[in-house]
Amino acid sequence: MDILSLFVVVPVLTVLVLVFAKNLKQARVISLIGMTIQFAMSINLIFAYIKERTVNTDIMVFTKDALWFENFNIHYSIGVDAISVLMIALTSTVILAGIFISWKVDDLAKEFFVSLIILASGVFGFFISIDLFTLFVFYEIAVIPMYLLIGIWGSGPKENSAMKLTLMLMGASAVLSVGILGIYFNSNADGGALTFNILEIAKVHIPVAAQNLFFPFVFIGFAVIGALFPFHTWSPSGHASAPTAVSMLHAGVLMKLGGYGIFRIAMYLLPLGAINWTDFFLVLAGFGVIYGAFGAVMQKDLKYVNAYASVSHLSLVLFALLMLNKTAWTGAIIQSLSHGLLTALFFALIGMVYGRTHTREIEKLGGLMKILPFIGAIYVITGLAYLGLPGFSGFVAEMNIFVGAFQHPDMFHRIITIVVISSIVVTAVYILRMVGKIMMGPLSNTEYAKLPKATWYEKAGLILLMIPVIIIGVMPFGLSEMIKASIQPFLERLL
Amino acid sequence: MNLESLLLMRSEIGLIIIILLLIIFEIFSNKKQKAAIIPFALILLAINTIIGFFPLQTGEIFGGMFRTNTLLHFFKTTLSLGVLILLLQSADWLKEKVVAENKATEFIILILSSLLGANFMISSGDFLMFYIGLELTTLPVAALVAYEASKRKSAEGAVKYILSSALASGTALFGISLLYATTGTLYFDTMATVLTSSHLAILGFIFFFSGLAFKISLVPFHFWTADVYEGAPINVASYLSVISKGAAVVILMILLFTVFKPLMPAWTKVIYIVTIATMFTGNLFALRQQNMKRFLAYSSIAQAGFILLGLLSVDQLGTATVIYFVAIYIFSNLGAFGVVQAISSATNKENMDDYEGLYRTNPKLSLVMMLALFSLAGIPPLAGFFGKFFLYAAAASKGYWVMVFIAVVNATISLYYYLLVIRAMFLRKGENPIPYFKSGNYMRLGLLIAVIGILVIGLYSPIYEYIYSFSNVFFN
Amino acid sequence: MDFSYTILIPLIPLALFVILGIFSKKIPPSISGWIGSLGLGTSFVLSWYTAYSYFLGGKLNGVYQTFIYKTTWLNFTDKLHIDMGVLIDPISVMMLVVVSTISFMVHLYSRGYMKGDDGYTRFFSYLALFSFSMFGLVLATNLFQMYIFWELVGASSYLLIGYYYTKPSAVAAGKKAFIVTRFADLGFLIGILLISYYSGTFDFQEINSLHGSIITNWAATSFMGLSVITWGLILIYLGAAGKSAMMPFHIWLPDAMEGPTPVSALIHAATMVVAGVYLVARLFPVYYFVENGFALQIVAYVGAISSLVAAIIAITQTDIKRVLAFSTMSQIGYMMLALGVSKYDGHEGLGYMASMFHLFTHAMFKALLFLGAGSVIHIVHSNYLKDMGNLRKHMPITHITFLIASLSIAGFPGFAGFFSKDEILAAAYENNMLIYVSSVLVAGLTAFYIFRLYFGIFWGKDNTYEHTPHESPWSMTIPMLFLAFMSIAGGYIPFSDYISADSIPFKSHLNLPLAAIATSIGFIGIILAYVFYKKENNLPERFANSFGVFYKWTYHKFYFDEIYLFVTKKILFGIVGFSAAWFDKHIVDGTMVGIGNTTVAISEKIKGWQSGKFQDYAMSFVGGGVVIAMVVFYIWIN
Amino acid sequence: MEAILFYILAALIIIFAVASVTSRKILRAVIYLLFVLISIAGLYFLINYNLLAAIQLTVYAGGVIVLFIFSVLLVHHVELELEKTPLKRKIIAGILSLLGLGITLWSIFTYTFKTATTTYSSIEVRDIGLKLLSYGDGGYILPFEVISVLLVAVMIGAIIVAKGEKLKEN
Amino acid sequence: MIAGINIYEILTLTSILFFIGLYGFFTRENLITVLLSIELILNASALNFVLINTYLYPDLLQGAIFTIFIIALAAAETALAIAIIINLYKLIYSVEVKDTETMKY
Repeated sequence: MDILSLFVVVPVLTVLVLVFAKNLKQARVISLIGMTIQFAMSINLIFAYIKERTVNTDIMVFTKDALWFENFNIHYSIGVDAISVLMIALTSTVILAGIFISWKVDDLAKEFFVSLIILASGVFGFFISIDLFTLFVFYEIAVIPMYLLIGIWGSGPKENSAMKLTLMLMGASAVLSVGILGIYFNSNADGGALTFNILEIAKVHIPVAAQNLFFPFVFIGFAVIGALFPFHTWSPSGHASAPTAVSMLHAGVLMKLGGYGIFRIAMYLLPLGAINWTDFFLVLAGFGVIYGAFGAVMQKDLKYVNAYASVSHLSLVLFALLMLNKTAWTGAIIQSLSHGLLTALFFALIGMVYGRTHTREIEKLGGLMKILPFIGAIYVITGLAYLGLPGFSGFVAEMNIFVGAFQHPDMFHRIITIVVISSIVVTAVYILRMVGKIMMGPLSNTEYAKLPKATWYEKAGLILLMIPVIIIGVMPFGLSEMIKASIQPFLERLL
Repeated sequence: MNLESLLLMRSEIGLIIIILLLIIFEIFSNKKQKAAIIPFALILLAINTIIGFFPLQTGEIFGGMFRTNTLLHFFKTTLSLGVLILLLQSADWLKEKVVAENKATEFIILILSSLLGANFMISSGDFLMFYIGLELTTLPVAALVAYEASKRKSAEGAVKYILSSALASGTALFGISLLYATTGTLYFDTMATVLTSSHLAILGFIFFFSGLAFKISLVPFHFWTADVYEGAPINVASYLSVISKGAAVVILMILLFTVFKPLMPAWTKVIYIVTIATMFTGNLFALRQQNMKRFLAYSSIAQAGFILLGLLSVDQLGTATVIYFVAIYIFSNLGAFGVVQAISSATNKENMDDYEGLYRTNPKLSLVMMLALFSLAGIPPLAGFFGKFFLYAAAASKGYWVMVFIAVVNATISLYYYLLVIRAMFLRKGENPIPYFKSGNYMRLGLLIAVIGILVIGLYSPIYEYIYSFSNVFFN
Repeated sequence: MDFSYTILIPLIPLALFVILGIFSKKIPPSISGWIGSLGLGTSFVLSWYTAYSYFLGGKLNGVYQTFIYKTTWLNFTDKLHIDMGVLIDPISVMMLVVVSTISFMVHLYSRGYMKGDDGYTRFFSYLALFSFSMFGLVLATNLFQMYIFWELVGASSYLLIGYYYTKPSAVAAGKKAFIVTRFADLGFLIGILLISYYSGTFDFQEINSLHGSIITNWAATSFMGLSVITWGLILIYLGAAGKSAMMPFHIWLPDAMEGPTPVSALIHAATMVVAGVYLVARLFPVYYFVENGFALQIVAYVGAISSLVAAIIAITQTDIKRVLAFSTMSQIGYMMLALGVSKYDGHEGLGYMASMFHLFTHAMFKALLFLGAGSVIHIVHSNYLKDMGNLRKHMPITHITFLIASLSIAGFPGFAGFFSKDEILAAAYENNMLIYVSSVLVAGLTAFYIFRLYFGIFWGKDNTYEHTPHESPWSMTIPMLFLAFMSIAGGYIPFSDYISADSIPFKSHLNLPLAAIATSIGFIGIILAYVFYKKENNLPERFANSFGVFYKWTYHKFYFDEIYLFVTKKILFGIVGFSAAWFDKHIVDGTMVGIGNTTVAISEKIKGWQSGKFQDYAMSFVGGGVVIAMVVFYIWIN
Repeated sequence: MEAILFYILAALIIIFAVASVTSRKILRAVIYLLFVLISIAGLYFLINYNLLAAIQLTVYAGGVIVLFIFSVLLVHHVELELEKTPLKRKIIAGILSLLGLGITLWSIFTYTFKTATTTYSSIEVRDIGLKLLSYGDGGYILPFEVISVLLVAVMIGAIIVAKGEKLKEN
Repeated sequence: MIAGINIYEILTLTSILFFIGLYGFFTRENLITVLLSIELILNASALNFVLINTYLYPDLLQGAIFTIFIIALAAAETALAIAIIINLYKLIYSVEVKDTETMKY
């Protein structure tokens, strides 16, 4: 078994073992073991990748290829570059933290973990695929368990949220499938066979008309999950209704699929389409950044705040991707990682607060720092990291994006960049408002004085997520060089 | 023509033998022995199905009235397997309800006759055989729809079915006569060579097409579907939606690709219009349904719309994809109907509301239902996904992008109502959920085969490759 | 010479922060205070040593050399990258001394002041964080490094202001400080982007050496009548103004006094708030050479106006820390205007030198004022002047040191403030009469309000106190004594020997006529204060009434807060935010939900098609066929 | 002569057909249908296809119509008039039928038929019989066999349906 | 061949018959009368086959023989339909179309 396929196999095996779990405890332990292995593998993968990179200069390394559907030339092709490796590491981190955070799920716990891990297997598969078809398959596998996860274990208007989320995402993926077919049927433009293989298609000169036609399909297909305005509305209600671990995984990982897909497919395979369409989508993405930030300011529910914040931050990823230059793209990828970790942290924290106080309304909470010092401290740190304080991953990401975007020779791009940058102030406003209201100030409810402190598994989850945030923030050099090296071939397509 | 060449009709002859054996059994058995009819019939059919999996050469007999090839044979075997699953799923119902009324053997005979008709229909080499096959497929089912003689809905459904289908076959017949007028032949092969595009031919085609479209439940020829499904016993509805429709789709495809190839510019437009209407109407009506049978009826209408996408690409790819999708559709729909059947025969409940909280009491049934519905909705890694994606690909390969786009929009709408069922079963707890019950072994086996089909047909690519390998039969 | 060891100066506090932060619950307060002070003590010694060795041996051919030690931290593009490192030149060394001195004193002082507080260790870890960030800012080799530490000082300031986090006002103040400065930093960031876009570098040395042809090139690309680079500088100045509480970003500073008093002394008087001045000084050549120093003029005027307004407001405030806060603002305005009126070469760069000089002396006496005020507050448990009075006997050391500091800030001859202020006035006099006049006026006002404070606290009415007031412990008074010493001795340092705009030492001397004017104005202020506040009387009230509306406006700080509140709360978040939220919920989400609902509604609407009558079905059957036939024929015919 | 006969038969067919679908007396409708069927048999005679005419008369007139009459008598009182169809429905149905007829006739008349040059005088029963039992080209044994299966199946079906019990719920 | 009558007249007659059948199907309010209309439709087709065979393609008897099968099938269909209608009658004592509208929407 090769090093990459294991990332799909291990979750699947975990699920199979889970099916035979007899009780809650076994289910937890099995999931934990499975995902710990996954985590260890992903750390190993990073080092293996760095080692491999020194001898291998292909775009993708660790590639494996097996024919699947011969007539459509569909292969099970896998391979990774730095970006996928990092995304895999992010995913395994978040899912492991998610397992920790979900320790207390007791209603249909087995099913919960099964769904969660199926979702994860989809995400892992997505990141290792270099075949459009398998990639799409994994993408849908990753999306659909959300319905059950939100619908069964969620809170609030969970049924509607789950429905809205699933329909919008699956609708988008339906649009995406048109785009993928469009690419596929133009992949023989230079002669040769039709293919789904990304690397193969990248060598082909797809006609400009086809690129212009299918770029929006692919872009919108992915951008919906990346919370592009105005298709972001599934996100706030979906996140608000989802159980903690699901919000973490969804905002932390699943939404990254959008940016990743745009980068990997829309930009790479349809470069001319990308160039022709950027202005239009840039306005949407840029607007989304500001709009999401203002949306977050006005929310009363903690999860909604974070959901809108995610809209804002992920629009920033899209915005950066549309800038079509190396620095901005590096920023987009670091932002994906950073936002993944931070938003997972936030959702975990919100979940912990909610689990104790049974409310997420900002107005009803207050002064929890005194009662829950660990959670409070992490909350403040996360908040500061989220608003882009240096020393944390968010800063590195945002600065890459801003500097990169500002290097664009076109005046319009620079002006829109300036507008987008101003979102950092609004971000500060809602983050500080949230932190200030719920953690600081006097205790809002005397009953809260008896709230239990953070448990070992909660601490484990939080620390697990916090460590990479700081590592990226303090030592970004190696990371960004690694990413840049992988971006290079993608960038060359645009020149 | 020698006797050996009769072996080309292997599956049909097998069916006739089974029917005869059953009639003999029915005549010479006493009341006690009657219960043995079910395993007896199942074993016979299973043997016939298994034999069917052995390959068969291509050929024509009876002066070209009957013809067969690998593709047809494969499809007939699939239909046979479908009927086997269907009978497995019906076994409990038969034992509890029908054997008591002393109508079990007849039930099986009628189903098998209809299957025989379907086989003849798709193997037919001229319009006469086609027409007789069509009638043989239809008429026994009409009797079956009325099978629950004590239920008004059943009788009402039967009336609607027989009258509507008589109209449809009459219209088709009129269409055939017009085609006959323009070409002077009823043989497919000959007609394909002499048919030329003219208003009369096109009108004849449209009349003829509407008769087949009736069987496939294409909009606007579909209205009987929901009412009949609702009235009919569940397994009969299942039969209608799976076997009868599947056979009709395949013969339609064959005719379009061979006989009506000269009319292609016209019939692609017809298909285009009908596809759009079918997908939208099926989906829009399915949204509101509470009765599971009606629900599945509309769902199967919408599915039929997707199948038509494959017809737009008149080539090997399209053929293979349509056959593939129909096979997947058979398994998925049988899974869904099987669960409805199981619940209905255990509790007499058929409404979506009744399914609330089903997962907590009957997890396995719910899972089967979920897999079946997700397969219908086209969610990977279930077979339906592959089927649908390849259908899109087939349409896209000929540049029908608008069509593909409409199809994906509809796929999303359809996901909505499939999720409604999932919602009832999984998300809701229900005030008085259906209590746990144990289905019979036949039912379990039937569902198991369906689930295996749903899981394997998609992921295991050699199946598609296999179908593809013989899908060029119409294009040499 | 090798100054690479200076990297230790920020790293020691960083280590302290990490240790104290992570183990804040484990380390007992008695130890953590010592650890903190010891660590900062090391930095303090290192800084003074650096200053000593640099100013004695850092010259080459009479020019102070710049020493840079750096490593790449993050690559943006081929040209643009963030370096981390230290830059040793006269002003950074001077700042090192200021920061380490004040920080060390505040650490020592806090050991006494914070005794018994819950978060004692946490407090010291925050202080360490702040010191680290401030050192990093001071030593920054490039714009982006400075921006990074700029943000970090902002964050540590936020944490320290909100140190008493159960107090809503403290939380609000922290938030306000952070957001206002962040808004200003937005300008800084965009400025950096603009400048780096045109110059292709973040590096201070490169940017500053770019005068001449390249600057002219920049100047060519204009935007709204000004060259892009001027815009960049103005934007950067926005950041500086935010941190240094210049108009109109000053509103956070008074509120920041919610933090513990040592914090106010450290951050909001001596170090962080002068970062803006330091930033402008850092980029001084660019400011000066681009478009004839247009941006620099803005610096000057903003400084002058801020200085005047703050001084006026300071007169009416009753919270002693707020008075000091406005005083800080006013003094920083001084520094800014000094920079603004400065020129580049030799003696013409007097303003530059004066600004730095004043920065240095001001740090000492203002920190001392705050520590004194802290000492008083510590005893009185109130910030308000009305709760104080006649404390001189109870707290002799505090009294004396406070008096020294007051004299220094009032520009009393012989004290440190006298010398530095004189240089500023001289520089202003030479370049801009208007600014000079306002500066002189400010000098008088300064003397008045500071002595109002002094008399109000230590003389005046005899309040009854809950506890008998007593002198603060040695841990607090020793730093005060040291700073008092510096508040006098600082003035005798020959600053122009060390610091100048072009790094070439020059000789400066007291401008006696100007000094005389300023001193006499200062005397008038002191005497007025004496008359008003030495004994309790109703003069101030009558005086205030005679000013009427103007007094009210001043008392309410010219309603700046209210205007801001209106703009942000009402307009930005009320109107924009609310409508965005409404738009999102009703229009965007409404559309998406609407699509779903429409589909369901259509479904409901057309259900009648399925009428249940099979003849209707038949009609649709035949009708469908006919329609299809007609459509196909129609298409065919056309 | 033949033409006149044809016109008469055609007129009869159409008139009785219309009468059959409009008559409000159900038994009369059946009888009108019988006339239609007989007239059609007449047409078969006219082209010398006597066998078919005979089948038409025996199967239809003899079998189906009798079946109809029995069933009518079983379910209906003879004198009872049928319910009136709403006018709206009639109009819509009429328009639809006319439209369909129009388009059909239009298609027919725009098509040029190549009328056969050869002709046969009569269709022998023997020819038909041979064809029906032949399994070679142009033989009809297969449909003949299949239709027998069909008849068996339909018979079984009809019996099963007819032997159903009475409605329990009512 | 009928002397003096051309194929168009024939086809006109059968088409009219066919659509009269359809009209009847649409409008009759009684199930049995609906069934009568179906007989008209089937007969129209049967006539078509025979006459087209006679007029246009007399060398092969395809249409003529087809008609025999049509008549057989029509009889079978009618029988089954009547059985089903009678079954309905046994349940609800009505053969009116309007009584077969319980299942809808």
